[in-house]
Amino acid sequence: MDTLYKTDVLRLAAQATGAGKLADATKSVTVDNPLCGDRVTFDVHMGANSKIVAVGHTVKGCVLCQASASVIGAHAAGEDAASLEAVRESLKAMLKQGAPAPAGAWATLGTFAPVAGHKSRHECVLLPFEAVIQAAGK
Amino acid sequence: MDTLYKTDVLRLAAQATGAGKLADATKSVTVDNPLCGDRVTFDVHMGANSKIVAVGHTVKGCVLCQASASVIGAHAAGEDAASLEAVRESLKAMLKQGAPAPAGAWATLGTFAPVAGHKSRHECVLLPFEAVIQAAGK
Amino acid sequence: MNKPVRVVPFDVEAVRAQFPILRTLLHGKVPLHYLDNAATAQVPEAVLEAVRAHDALRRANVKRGVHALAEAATDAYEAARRKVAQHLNAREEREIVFTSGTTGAINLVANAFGATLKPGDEVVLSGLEHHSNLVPWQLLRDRAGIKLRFLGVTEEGRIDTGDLDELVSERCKLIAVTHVSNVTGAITDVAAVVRAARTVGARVLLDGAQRASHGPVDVQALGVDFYALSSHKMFGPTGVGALWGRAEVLASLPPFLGGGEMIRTVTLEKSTWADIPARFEAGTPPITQAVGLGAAIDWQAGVDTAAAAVHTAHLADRILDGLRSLGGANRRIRVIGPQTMERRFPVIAFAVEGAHPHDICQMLDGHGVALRGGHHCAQPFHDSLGLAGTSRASLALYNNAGDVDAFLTGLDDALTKLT
Amino acid sequence: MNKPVRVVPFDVEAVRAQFPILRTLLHGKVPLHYLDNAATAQVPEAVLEAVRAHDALRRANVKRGVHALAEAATDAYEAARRKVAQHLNAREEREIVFTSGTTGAINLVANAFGATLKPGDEVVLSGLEHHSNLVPWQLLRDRAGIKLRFLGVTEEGRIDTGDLDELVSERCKLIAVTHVSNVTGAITDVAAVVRAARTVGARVLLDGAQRASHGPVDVQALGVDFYALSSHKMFGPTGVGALWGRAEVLASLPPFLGGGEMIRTVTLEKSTWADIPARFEAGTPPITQAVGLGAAIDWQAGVDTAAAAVHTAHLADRILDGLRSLGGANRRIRVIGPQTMERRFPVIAFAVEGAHPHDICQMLDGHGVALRGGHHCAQPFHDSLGLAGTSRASLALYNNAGDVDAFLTGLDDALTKLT
Ligand SMILES: Cc1ncc(COP(=O)(O)O)c(C=O)c1O
Ligand SMILES: Cc1ncc(COP(=O)(O)O)c(C=O)c1O
Repeated sequence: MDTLYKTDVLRLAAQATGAGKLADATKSVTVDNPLCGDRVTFDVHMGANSKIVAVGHTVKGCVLCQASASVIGAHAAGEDAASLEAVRESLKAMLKQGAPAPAGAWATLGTFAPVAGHKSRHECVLLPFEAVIQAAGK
Repeated sequence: MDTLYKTDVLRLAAQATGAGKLADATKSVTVDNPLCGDRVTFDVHMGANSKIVAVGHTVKGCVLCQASASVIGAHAAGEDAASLEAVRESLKAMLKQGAPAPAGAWATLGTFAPVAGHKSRHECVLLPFEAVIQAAGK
Repeated sequence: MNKPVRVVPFDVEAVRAQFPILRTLLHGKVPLHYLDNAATAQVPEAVLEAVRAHDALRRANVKRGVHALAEAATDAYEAARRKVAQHLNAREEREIVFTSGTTGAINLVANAFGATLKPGDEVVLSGLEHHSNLVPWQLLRDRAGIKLRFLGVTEEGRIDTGDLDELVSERCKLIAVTHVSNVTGAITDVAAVVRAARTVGARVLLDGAQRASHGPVDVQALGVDFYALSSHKMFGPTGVGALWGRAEVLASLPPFLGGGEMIRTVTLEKSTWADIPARFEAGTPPITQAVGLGAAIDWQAGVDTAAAAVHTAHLADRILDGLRSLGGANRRIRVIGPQTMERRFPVIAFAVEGAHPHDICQMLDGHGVALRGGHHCAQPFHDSLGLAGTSRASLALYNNAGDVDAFLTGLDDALTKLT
Repeated sequence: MNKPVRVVPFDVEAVRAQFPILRTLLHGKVPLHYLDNAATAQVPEAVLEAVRAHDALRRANVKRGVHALAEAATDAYEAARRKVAQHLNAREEREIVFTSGTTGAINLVANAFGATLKPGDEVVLSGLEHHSNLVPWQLLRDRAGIKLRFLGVTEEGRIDTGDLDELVSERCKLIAVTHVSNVTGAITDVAAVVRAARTVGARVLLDGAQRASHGPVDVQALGVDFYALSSHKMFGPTGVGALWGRAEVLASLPPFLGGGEMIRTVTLEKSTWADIPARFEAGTPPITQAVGLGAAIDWQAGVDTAAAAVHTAHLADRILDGLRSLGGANRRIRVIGPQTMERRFPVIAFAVEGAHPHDICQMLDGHGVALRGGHHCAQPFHDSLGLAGTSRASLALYNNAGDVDAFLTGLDDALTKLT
């Protein structure tokens, strides 16, 4: 439905914050969605205390996947694997149980609220988180 | 339906003409109906010109099968494999295409006309013919 | 099943009213008395309507589509999986694989689990099995060089669990037996089977075809590894059934059928497999039928199955009594299996000396009574009884006293003519 | 399919009126434009009613019962077999085996015919196959040590029969290819395939999933040995399909699945097999669904399928034209497969540079248009095109100009937003 593609989502995807390879990546992880063949790569540069300094992503995927990666590109710096996992869980809760959008820095994820009604697309939003969390992990 | 079991059929089965083993059999053939486990054995004593002199039958089967064997017991003498095959074909035509019952000596087979409406039972009537034809053949 | 103690009035007429076919007049005049429920059960209006509504309103292929109908169809299909999981008390939904029926489910295990067996490994069955839980294992034996061993059957028509100690060796990898016999109605002592299997690390498969129409099953409490059922025997559509498998066991097996939707990636050279349950659901599944099965489970959940069990056990008692009184000095009637309703379901097979099962069934059909005659796909068991076939009356919760009366009256009439 | 020359007015609105789902309002407001027919077709009232009536009036298990319902159900089931035989112009009814669908049918051949192959034997497929006609052969290869060889795909998206001479050797025992591609709609040059197979004595299997909804098929004229189809793609129920096999070939094969009704005799030690088709129909078959498939064939026989083909070809032409005009300088649209409606069916897959198929499909869903996006279970073919997926519009005879307009308008809107 068109409500999935509100201007916000399209803009996030178009902005593509953090898109591109990271020259000084400490780790890079590629994740596939077997259902649609989408593929997301996250390069991360990890700093002290296992916190992210910078990310770069390459997305072969749909607008939802691109927009999700773009949100991560904008807000990942300063997070670690555990805090990103917490963000992903609240995003999941929003999609699967209709929980409110995450608060604070990650409030932009509320843009994806209409995806809740489309189970077949949940994975599109979650895939980039999978990639960045794996990249930020040990 | 009860019409299958008109008194005639029950009487034919009870008469069991030709039932029993034939002491001087020239050939004996046993045929199974895999669908219901029924089994018919025909012993035949063949005479000159490959004509039947006498038959004996052992039937482990339903009333229809017994009655059919009984009819054969009463009329097989003097027939050969080919003439019995012709009788079987006209019996089949009666059952499957609603053709009239065989004429002449075999007219008793008309008793089975109501079986036509019950495909699952056609084989019960035909099985004894299968056995006697095989026994009368080379 | 033990007769529950509580006495709830079971409104059988209210149940009957929900089954359009029970209003049929056979041969244009005789009311239908359907006592062939072990072969297939009838379908209530709620299921007929769910099937129609799905195809008329939500029809689409499932799993990959993003359009509204595809999402609705996928939701309905997965909701049906949830209902089967609940009916069986499965731990997880992904433990439910939709199949074409019990036969499809057992063949799946015989092939996927079978592929993990080595020559000389043993599978233990029983002499009471339906061909569907025998022939797939014979085919596996011939393919893979495994050995089959058979538990005996007691005088009472139960699987003889006394044979377990002797037959279940370290080579045994699986015990596959029926939960409830389709000939004797006897309930297998599953606890004994599971105990024996656990001592040697073998898996247990239960053929639940005859059990799943009699209320919920608890696969976790049973402690087994696989459970197979057919929708058409539990008031649902034909064309669908289910295999329940313990998640870790299912997940360890290779696929059986190949096709769409069971893959992760495909190249011309090599494919990799989807997670369970998709790995075992190649191709377009029986979508509408699964939805219908879900509706049948919902329908069954709305019935007091404990009260229904009391009701059908009473009817079955009357049948057993009636057979005893019809079987007099010159009419020898032999009831196969347990002679009372203790630990059994209302499936009653009997043999009458001198009367062929097909004649009995055909004559009863004239009275509107639908019975089944033959070996009921349990030829080895019938052979062991020295019988080619039996006549079988099997009850469902919509049967009533009128059905039993028609059966007994009809049988009396038939035997008068036949013996 | 070549466009037939005669110009018959095809009353599409009269056809549409028979499909309740086409009156659906999606999201409570948008009319449905169903262009996902290659995934599954919709069901006319006549089929919905046949399915309901069977379960409400004639429901029983088939084959062995002698009571009136069992006879009626068996008659209905066998009548359905006759209808499938007629639809395919099979020589004999016993050449039709009911299966769970195309996937079930191909797996049957891969196992039963597969069991007759020896290590080193070859099966020739193509790079255009649906996973259902690829993965079963990969599984057979891994099991039996046979070799798979692949016909290429032409620029136009057709199976390259020019490869036949090189690929079909004396070791080839079977060529298994699609009759009509579910991605490009292209019709395979079956005559060339059969010719090549005959020179080496190989069998030919056609995957007819996409063909059987477009009017009768003549397997005798095609000269093949096996033909597989799915009911749900030809306006019938899910959960059933059919395998046609030349009688002498089918009769020479061992069984695949084991269970009830496929046997002649069973002992604990050994079983013997029933004649065809029963040998391949283990367990309770999809009875009601087969009856529904029969009703769908009857329904299709009542439609002027030649006129329908002209009608859908015109609509498809408009789609092809529309895609060409929507694809301008900065919107690169690539139609996969033949660029005209010559020798193809109305299945049109396309890729838009910079727009993901799922976004396109989802946006079109907002316009009520049901498309499908992804690799359509033909991942190797998509890989060969360098695409992860395409969007696919596929037509059935009930589609009309309004559907095409909604599709083109919606696509224009989607591409404006997405590219
Ligand atoms: C060409 C082709 N082959 C095989 C199949 C598999 O059919 P089913 O999923 O009905 O078994 C399909 C449909 O998905 C198809 O389009
Ligand atoms: C005990 C038992 N097992 C297996 C089956 C096979 O079930 P289906 O024919 O539905 O596959 C049946 C029913 O016929 C049965 O009664």
